[in-house]
Amino acid sequence: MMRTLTFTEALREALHEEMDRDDTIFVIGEDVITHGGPYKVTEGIAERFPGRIFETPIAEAGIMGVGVGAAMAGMNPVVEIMYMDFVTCAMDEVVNQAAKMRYMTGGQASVPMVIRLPCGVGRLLAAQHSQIMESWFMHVPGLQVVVPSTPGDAKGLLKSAIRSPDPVLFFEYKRIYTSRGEVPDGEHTIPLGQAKICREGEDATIVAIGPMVQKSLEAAILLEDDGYDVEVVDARSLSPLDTDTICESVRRTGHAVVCGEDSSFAGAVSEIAAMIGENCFRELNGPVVRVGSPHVPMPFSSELVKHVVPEVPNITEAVGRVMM
Amino acid sequence: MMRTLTFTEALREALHEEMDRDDTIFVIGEDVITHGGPYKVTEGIAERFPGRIFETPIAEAGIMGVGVGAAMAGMNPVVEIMYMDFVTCAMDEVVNQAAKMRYMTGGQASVPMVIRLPCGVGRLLAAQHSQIMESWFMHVPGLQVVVPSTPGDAKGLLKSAIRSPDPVLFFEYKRIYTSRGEVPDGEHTIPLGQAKICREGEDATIVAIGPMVQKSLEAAILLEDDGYDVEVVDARSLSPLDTDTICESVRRTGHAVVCGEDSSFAGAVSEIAAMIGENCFRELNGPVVRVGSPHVPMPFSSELVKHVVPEVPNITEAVGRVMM
Amino acid sequence: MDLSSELGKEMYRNMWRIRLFEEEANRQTSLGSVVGALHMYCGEEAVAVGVCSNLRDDDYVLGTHRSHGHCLAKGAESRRMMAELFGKVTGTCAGKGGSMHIADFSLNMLGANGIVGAGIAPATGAALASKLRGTDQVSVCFFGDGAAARGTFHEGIGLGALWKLPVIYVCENNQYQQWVPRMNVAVVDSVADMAGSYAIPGVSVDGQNLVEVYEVAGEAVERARKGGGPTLIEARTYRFYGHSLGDEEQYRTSEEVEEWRTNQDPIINFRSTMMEQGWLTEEEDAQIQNEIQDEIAEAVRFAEESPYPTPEQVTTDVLAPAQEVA
Amino acid sequence: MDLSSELGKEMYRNMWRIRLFEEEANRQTSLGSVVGALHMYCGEEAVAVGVCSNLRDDDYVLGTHRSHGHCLAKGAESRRMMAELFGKVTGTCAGKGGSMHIADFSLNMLGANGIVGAGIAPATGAALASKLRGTDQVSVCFFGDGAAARGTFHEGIGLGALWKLPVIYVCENNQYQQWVPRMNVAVVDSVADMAGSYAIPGVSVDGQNLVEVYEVAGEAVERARKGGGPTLIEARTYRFYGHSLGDEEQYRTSEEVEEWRTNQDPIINFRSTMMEQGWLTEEEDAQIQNEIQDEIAEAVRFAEESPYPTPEQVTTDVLAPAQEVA
Ligand SMILES: Cc1ncc(C[n+]2csc(CCOP(=O)(O)OP(=O)(O)O)c2C)c(N)n1
Ligand SMILES: Cc1ncc(C[n+]2csc(CCOP(=O)(O)OP(=O)(O)O)c2C)c(N)n1
Ligand SMILES: [Mg+2]
Ligand SMILES: [Mg+2]
Repeated sequence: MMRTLTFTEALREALHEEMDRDDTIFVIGEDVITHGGPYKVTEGIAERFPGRIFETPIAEAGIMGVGVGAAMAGMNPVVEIMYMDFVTCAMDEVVNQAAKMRYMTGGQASVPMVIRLPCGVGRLLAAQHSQIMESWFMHVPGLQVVVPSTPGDAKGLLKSAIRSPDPVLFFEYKRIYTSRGEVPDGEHTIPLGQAKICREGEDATIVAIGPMVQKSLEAAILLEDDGYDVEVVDARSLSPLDTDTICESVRRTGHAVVCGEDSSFAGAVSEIAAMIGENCFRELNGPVVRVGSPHVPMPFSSELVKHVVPEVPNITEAVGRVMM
Repeated sequence: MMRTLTFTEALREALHEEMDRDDTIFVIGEDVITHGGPYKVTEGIAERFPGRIFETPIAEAGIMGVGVGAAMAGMNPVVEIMYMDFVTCAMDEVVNQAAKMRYMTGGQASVPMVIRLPCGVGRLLAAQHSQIMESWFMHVPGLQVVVPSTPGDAKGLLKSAIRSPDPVLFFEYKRIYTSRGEVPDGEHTIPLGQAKICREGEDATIVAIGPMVQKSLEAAILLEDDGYDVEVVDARSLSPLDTDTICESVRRTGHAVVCGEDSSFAGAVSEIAAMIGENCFRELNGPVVRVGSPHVPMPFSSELVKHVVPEVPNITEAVGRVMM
Repeated sequence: MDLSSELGKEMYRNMWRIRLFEEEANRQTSLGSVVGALHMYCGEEAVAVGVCSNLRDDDYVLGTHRSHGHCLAKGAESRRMMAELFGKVTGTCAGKGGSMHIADFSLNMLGANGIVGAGIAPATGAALASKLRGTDQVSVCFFGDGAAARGTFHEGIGLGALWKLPVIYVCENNQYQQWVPRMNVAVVDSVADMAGSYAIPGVSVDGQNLVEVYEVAGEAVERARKGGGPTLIEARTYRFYGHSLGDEEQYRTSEEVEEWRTNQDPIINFRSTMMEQGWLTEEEDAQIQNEIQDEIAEAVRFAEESPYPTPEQVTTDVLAPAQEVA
Repeated sequence: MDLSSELGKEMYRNMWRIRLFEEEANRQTSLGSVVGALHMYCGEEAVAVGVCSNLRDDDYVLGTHRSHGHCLAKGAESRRMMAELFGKVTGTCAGKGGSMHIADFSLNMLGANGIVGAGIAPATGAALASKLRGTDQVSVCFFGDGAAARGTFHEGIGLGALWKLPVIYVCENNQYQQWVPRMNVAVVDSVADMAGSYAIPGVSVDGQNLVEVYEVAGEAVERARKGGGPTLIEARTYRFYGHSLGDEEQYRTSEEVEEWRTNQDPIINFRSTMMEQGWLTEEEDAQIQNEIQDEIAEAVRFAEESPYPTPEQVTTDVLAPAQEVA
């Protein structure tokens, strides 16, 4: 059997291997040296790659702008935003600069930058420390959006993201940093833009994002009891979106549920659902149903949070609904 | 016949009438005094309401933050962001502060702020001066998103937006500032959250946003020749979205096309299309098709721009497709 | 010193309230009753109390992620704050905010804030509101030394200075920014020195000395109230605990912490002053501490006995109830 | 003056190139060949030329919305720039960028920018790149006085100062921010005075005096190249035209403009200096102006005769072609 690592360890390994391979790669962010960042992903880099990791003051716009400039000047920055919520302090840099430089310069500029975004609920930190917002960046041409759901994918996708000549928003769900899974040793890359069929099935397709993949797999097992053989597709790459794999699956099963942890309204699941509806209408035998959070900020109280974050029963219920 | 005004004049009238009515309202933004803003919407306010209009240095985050604080302290700021693209410099203030304050404080805070956002293509100003991004703000709980398409709606919606106790992102498509239309004199408000059926029809529903409403009406006339009787719904308010009016129409016609000027991928049209697909599946006789820009930054050259912004033929083509 | 015995006792009591509230909250965290992050203010009490003791009820205060002290010093009830930390519906924010978002709008405490530097421009906006209404309310914004690097510091203070607004920018320079020593990531030692860029007064004070903070803040508040515009105050201080709970504090020595705790405790410092002035007896001191202890014990009881919010409350307070909308 | 006749002529020629390029672009706008915004640099030529004449080909430059001068001074071809303004495929950015986004990466001119203040942190990043690679390239960022109010000024310069990077921040203080006089919205007159907040040298120079700009920038570039860290240079200057075309300029008097045009024209100023030094004869002067005139006429011809981009090009350059992706 393959060795297992935590999600965090897998990311760390990817960073180390890539920094070893290519000395244009450097890391920049808050507390990335002293503490390895809040989730310790960058731990050990200062020792192994001295001078290639920059711990900054609290200045997200500055950090991101430095990343853009260094990237345009030939380097490969990996920017850590401590919590994705703080990327709101650097949106011009991401959206008007990083994303548009190649286009505005007629192809001259390349901005090979990875922006790591710890996201979603973790400890109870309420509305300003729990956001996800994948759909914001999907909506921006020139950005790539990647969401690994397993340690193996975390490693393979981060390596590909680092090698990409264009900016990548790399979403790391805080809740799964400590999850374990198989991770290949050494060179292991997963092309951006490819979804993965995690479980084959004939009756319905669940397209899932991030931690909802694992929950969908759990739901699929429960649904067996109801006699439903469900296919689970990990979207993995939200932009570019692998419409081929998703549509091929839905055409086969005739039913689709799209699950994400973020709020559904104008969320990533809406794009996927709209796309399926547009492309697979003739083959669909039921509506495309979305599963996600309600349209509310993340509350603090644990008693409220548990009614916000979607769980397995929300998925089984949705599948039941589309099969009716 | 009712008098006509331009879109700009209608906005200006709404501002004057509201400032007259309620002295907690003030205006803040760049060049709003010296020039009345780039589109002269705030022209005349400095003379008529001295001391209630603030011309600022170039500091969008500061301006927006000042708006949030003044609103929490009981005032009603109308913030002008010169081009919507620059709201990227103030996203924390909009998303983490204005939007979430009521919720985070358990209902204590009220942030009655209007954020005016001139958007879309106007003169050829390329990628950093032509964005729309309605879907970003739709996706944020606690924000309201309003998009008038006529001078009459511009007046009525701006007045309601100013009276709303919660933040409103008010999108003004630059291309239609000079368009003319009927505008009621004096008190005229349009509730937020209500779509409008602009043309009744039986064969298909076009749900349109902003300038696409007018184009949809033009398309509807052309489609008559093909024997299609098309209903046109102006979404007007994107959040809260009037799902009732939209679904009622689609259930009646059995076909839907959703049109926006922004790029479709993860755009406002995706939410509307996904929502229709989820709620009206049994009544739909064809796929819900989206019309919007391709997933590219806005280019500069007029020869490129004309292939980006969706026009009437894109709509007629889409309606043809859903009717097949 | 233009302090009275009465005011001194009040301030002394307030510092103890902050200290004991937090130590109890800390204990409740280890018991699992309080969850989420808890950024301890202990060690910095003289700043919040020294500044807020100059304020009227209708003056505005905006805080940070480390704001228990600011809220209590502005007059918030310890039991409702404790209930908030417990995630209970009786909390200041009905359990929806938690430690980083405690607010009490009835006291014009416009909220702690989870985003570093995010209160500076809003405090400027609250000051603009008073100016527009023609009241003489002032606004105070607390923020850390880390926040001074953020663009919002520059933009927010810039606007306050431009319009000569009644706002006091109080930087609590505790020499650390999360896990990083300030001077690892800053080029100027004193945040007060940055006031020059905004042509406003910048003053650095010993944040462990309540009297000094009280007096410097008093001048600033008076100037602001009289239309003299903003002041940037830097209070040099120290946090006795880690950045938040669970911090291993490998970035500083335990000797350093001990030194501050032993010789620079603002409460102990001020107790000596009070005693020297003859404003506090040993008995009074014991009584004050006992009263606060009881208050905090009662706060915990209140929090424990309070109900959680109901599932329906997940979707309220996103927007105002429909009837309020025009 | 450590200038030579040769370098003097080169700089003189470059200023004329900017002046005549823009006046022609302006004319083409009124003819309808050039569309979109055109932010005229005329009047400020000595800043771009004085600074860039100190740079090597491999040094980095980042600009603003008003960057024709910065691009030309760094060596960009006038004909490709003109083609860009015409929206033609032969333009520096294949017609995709236009006036506000002209860039020439072959010259390390990393782009004009439509967002005020957006180049400051990226210039810092380019400087970090040279430091990481161990080259001695320097970066220069131009920006207006308006940009000094933005948070990116504070954050971007703060990081450059912290890491002592080889970057020169050049503020072109032309005393207006779009349609607003600077002192209506600013509290400190001299942007150079803000350097104190970052513990770096801040120098104010007469931006209409090419020699002064050249020398002050020369010192800053040398310091940066030798590892001495950043400098903030404020060049006091003036734009002879409105903010962009169509500006009615009601915010300033025509006398003020006339005064600057007559007595503070950087090209005329420098021509006198050159003549005084005996470095330029009337004949040489006429020849230079003629050559540039021909160059610009040729640029227009090139732009006119060039094709537009094809519809297929709408969707290219969003991401790198697939084969380049790992
Ligand atoms: C914009 C932003 N960036 C980063 C953080 C994460 N963070 C929370 S507190 C903190 C350190 C703040 O330091 P300082 O301002 O000195 O306040 P202190 O904690 O020392 O009181 C950081 C980096 C944040 N909350 N907001
Ligand atoms: C972030 C941002 N806010 C506003 C604008 C609109 N705008 C374009 S140029 C300009 C004035 C810039 O003034 P300054 O920095 O002094 O440069 P100048 O035009 O005088 O050269 C403004 C407000 C913008 N492009 N970007
Ligand atoms: Mg600190
Ligand atoms: Mg200027």
